[in-house]
Amino acid sequence: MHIMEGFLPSPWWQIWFILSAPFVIMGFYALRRMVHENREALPLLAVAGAFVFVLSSLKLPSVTGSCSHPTGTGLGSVLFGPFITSVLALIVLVYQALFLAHGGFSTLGANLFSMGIAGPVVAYAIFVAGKKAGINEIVTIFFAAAFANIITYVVTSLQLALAFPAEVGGIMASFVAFGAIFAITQIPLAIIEGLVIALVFKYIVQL
Amino acid sequence: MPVPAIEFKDLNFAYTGHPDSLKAVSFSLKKGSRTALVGPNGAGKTTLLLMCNGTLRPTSGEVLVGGEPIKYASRQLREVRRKVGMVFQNSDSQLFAPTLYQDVAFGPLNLGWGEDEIRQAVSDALFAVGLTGYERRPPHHLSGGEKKRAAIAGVLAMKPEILIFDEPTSSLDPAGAAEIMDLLEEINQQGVTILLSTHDVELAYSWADDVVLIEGGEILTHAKPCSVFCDADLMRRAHLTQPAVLSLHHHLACRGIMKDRDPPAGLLEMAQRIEEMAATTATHHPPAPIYLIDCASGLDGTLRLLMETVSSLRIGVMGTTAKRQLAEAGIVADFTYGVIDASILHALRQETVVIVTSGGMIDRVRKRIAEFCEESRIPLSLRPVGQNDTAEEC
Amino acid sequence: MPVPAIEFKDLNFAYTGHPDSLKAVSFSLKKGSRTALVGPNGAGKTTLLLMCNGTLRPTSGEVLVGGEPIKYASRQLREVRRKVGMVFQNSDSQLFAPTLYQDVAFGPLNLGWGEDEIRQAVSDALFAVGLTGYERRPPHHLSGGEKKRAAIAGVLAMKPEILIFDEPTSSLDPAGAAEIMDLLEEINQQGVTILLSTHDVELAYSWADDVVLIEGGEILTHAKPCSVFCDADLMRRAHLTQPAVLSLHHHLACRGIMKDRDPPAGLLEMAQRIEEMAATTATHHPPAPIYLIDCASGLDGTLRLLMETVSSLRIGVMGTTAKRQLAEAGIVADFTYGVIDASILHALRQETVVIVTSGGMIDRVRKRIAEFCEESRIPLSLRPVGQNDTAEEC
Amino acid sequence: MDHHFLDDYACRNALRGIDTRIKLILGLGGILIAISADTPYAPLFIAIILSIVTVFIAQIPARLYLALLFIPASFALMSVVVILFVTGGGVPIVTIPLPWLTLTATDAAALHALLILSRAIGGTCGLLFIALTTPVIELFSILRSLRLPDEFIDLAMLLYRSIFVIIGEAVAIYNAQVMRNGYSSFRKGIIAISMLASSLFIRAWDRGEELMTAMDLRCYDGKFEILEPTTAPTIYQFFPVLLFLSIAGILAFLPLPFPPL
Repeated sequence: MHIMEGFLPSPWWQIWFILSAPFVIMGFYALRRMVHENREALPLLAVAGAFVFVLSSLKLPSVTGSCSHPTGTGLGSVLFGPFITSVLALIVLVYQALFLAHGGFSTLGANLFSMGIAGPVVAYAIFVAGKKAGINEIVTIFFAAAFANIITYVVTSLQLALAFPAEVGGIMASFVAFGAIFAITQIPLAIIEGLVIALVFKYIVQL
Repeated sequence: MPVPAIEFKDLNFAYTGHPDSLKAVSFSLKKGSRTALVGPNGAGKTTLLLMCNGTLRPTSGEVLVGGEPIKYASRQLREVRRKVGMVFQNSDSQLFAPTLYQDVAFGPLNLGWGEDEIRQAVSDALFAVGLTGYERRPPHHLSGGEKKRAAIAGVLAMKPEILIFDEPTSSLDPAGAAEIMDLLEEINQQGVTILLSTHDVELAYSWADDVVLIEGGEILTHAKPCSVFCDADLMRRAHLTQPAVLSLHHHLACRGIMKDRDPPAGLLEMAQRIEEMAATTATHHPPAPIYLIDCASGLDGTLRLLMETVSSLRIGVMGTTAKRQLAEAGIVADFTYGVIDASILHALRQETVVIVTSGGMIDRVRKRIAEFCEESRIPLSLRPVGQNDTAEEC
Repeated sequence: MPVPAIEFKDLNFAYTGHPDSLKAVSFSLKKGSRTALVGPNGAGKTTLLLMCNGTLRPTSGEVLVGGEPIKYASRQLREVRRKVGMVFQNSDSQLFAPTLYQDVAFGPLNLGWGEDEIRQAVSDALFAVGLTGYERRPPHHLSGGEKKRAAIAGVLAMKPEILIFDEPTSSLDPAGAAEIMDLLEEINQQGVTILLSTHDVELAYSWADDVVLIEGGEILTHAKPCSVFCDADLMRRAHLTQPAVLSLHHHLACRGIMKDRDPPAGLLEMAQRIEEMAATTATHHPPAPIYLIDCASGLDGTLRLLMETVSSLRIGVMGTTAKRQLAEAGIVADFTYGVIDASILHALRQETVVIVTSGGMIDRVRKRIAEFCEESRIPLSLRPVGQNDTAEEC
Repeated sequence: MDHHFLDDYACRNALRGIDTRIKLILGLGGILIAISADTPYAPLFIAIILSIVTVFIAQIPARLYLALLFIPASFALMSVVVILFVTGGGVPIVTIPLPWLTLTATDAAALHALLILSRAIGGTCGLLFIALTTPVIELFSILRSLRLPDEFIDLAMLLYRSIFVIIGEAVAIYNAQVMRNGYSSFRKGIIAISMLASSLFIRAWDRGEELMTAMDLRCYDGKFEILEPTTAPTIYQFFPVLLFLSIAGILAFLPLPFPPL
């Protein structure tokens, strides 16, 4: 779920840029190290990023206007770690804005934080935890994908709530309101995405 | 007049924001025919093919499948897509399931068939393309030719009435291409109408009943292959080259050496014409016999026997069943495509040939050879082996 | 003996966990030669090509480039890769930069050339493939033929001495393929050794100096195209089909109609042989003249003038420079490949032809036509237009 | 599935020849002013002017442009509804009693929602202006002049090209699936899209290896060429942009009465 261009007022759009910046800067360093150690990393990263982009521009069946699949970046964080993934997500989000008019420039920081940082980190954590606990891999992946999606939606709702607190009840009430209204689309979407990614994993293992 | 399999009525099409890619296209395909859509890259071949099953919707005009105009509501499209199967140029994009079985079952499953019906359809389709036993393989581990056949199986499983092929032989080597063309011939023999696009004129010339020439989104002509390809100006307009045999005929006719009658239908006919006009007459040994083995009920040693008795026997094989049996017996055929004409050419050179085939193709062999004997007045001897050992002299 | 451009010495190779894909491969390419590596899919063509610049390392044996064995340390490999350029079958996988300029400049930049040198190399390479003015285009906005030429430019910019092409014409239509082959001829004229892989025998037959036949990882033969392709048994072993002209010649020779001497080198020679043996002699009108325009210093109206004075003039064009000039003048050529032979064929049929070309190709036209006159004893008249209007009768 | 990206239009738009920096200043400046404005006048002014420039001067098809404006519509609608009902102040104008609570929208909340909506529309027009008039290929030299790390820019460039190769394959697979009646129900759609994604993953992996070989064969040594801009901004191009931004800025920061009555 992208926050549209122009929707976040000052100072919130700047704050999310600042909060995302450390991850991206760490990502730049990680990227430089990786490329200098192994030049072949660059083409692989590029293709992984392109795959994430294409995956995220696929429309899931029966859900119109759906085009955010943070698990694509979740996959990235399993493969390359969360910092480099934030760099990939940054590029992907800019291309989504320029190619598809999804998201925007002023909301880039906020969208990056929810989709390129929070989502992947949660997916990664669940994946690692599931593996340690010895839970069935397909089940783990279902939860990793579904929760990455849910956390993205929760963070987005929070971002909106912080920017637009309620008259009565403040940020908390506003958060509940945003959360409730986006739940209509985002909860089914999270379940579908969990199913799809789990199936994808099952098929890839078969190949 | 019988209802055509597909009919295009004054079709126009443009991709959004681009100039027209199809302009006033009108033609129709007879049921059971095999037609080649020939034109250079960018002529609109693929666009036109994508109209046949409603993947693209014309800007104006209509497409009729079996006499019914395509309706672009999803329920009706589903039926059209079952009737009209399409095989892409790049088989990779058509094979997306983790195993061959799942891939071929994809269509029938989406049509909501029963489990047994699906299993039967998949096994029939894999048998038809000669991939029985490959069910559990992941498609991306197949060779180029096998991938193409797997893609065809995926479409065949839906029991289509019309099959559309986009450049079926591109990126296949001659042997692989010949196998695919032979397979298409077999499918066509079973009553399926076939439309294929190609820029390979030699292929279209030797395979098609009819040729539709397209260039710049317009249909230039719809006629018999030899009349299309011998028109040098038309070919130039379509940025294509003439088949070598026709080019040679054209030159000799212009030079006044060869009588300028109908262009030859193939290499065999060209060779006969050159013989006719040659100063030195051919050595008049009688042609060697052509043996014919019907392998419907297995090979049961007849072929081995023949191979032992006849020295330097040439083996031609037609059809998937025959090919599989030969492969199982560990026998390598000499020709697998254009078998009948090749056999006649060999017989004329006193090289004994055996054709192994089955079913309806037996009759085709008989007919074609009788036809040649009549036209050329050269007596060929066709000898069925096995059941009844009476030779047919013509 | 001069040092060969590339030499393979008892090369063996196996992908890990697979059976050998190359077995005891030994052959060498002369400097400046053009060789076709012909074989079916899966014969090991691509594997062998990937040995030429050290992408794959042989399990045993060695590869010598310009007499030096390839060393597989990264510094030496860079030098080998500059010398030996490789163009893939799929151009999409070779174009990776966002724009054509960046893509072509990639090689020179990584070789550490100076800025001006890079700019010059890019503009020369784009000029050579006829893509000047396309610098700022993204590759996905190019057509199939343009992508192929862009991929070639990317390699040409590194000024290679040897060029390796994997299936250069696959998935191109006849006109696009002809343009690429013409381009390869031009590059070869400039002294670059060319090795290409193909399963298109017609192409190899008409283009190559030498043919290397490969099947099952083994080299079956390395000889002149016509001797390779007229060996029907060899062709069968390699799962390939004979070119139509050779097939016809083979048949007629077996029938005793055509004397069984060397197989014809092409359609023109075949036509001449048929004339020789024909009962009806050709109509003895003298052949039409062949005009020759050197367009090195521009077309300056000579062609227009000729087109106005000679009715139904056929135009043949050779080389990128000539093609570009014709395109700029809005003139459509009748033939763009196999131009000299096609021109002679037309002249023999009393159709006047003009060949537009420049540079070293002028001489090739002269030589080939003189050769034909001598062999056939038919006097052709080659008339250079423009600078000096003296006809050369032979 | 449509894979005609806005970048394709950007490569052919009538403002292609104008210096990229000028277009970025215009688009990004518009966005910044729109989101900083305290009244809807400046955002709406920006939306109108940039729409006119995009459709009439850059000659982007009007139907496409309108369709693009509606892409974020569902997001805008839902969020604005929330803002309408949670922020308050002033006189209640709409009251919707629900079983468990009563939703109230006040006039001040309505004005606030209107302001947010207008900012988003203004911002979106700025985004669309950049997306439709500035080809991505022209942006890389700007990234370099901003001193972003080389590896990052190289990655962005390789990623750009790879997207088109991979999306081409995705579209082909999708078409093949539709032709065999994939996506004909929800359940079948889930299976079909999973098959698409998994085989695309394998394809992407192969593509990565091809890419590695292709770069190696051209002696890759960690360097990537940047396409230098051909044009330089001229005063004649700069002046109208400055004028536009000034007017928008004045509209944004002048204490104009809102609502106007």
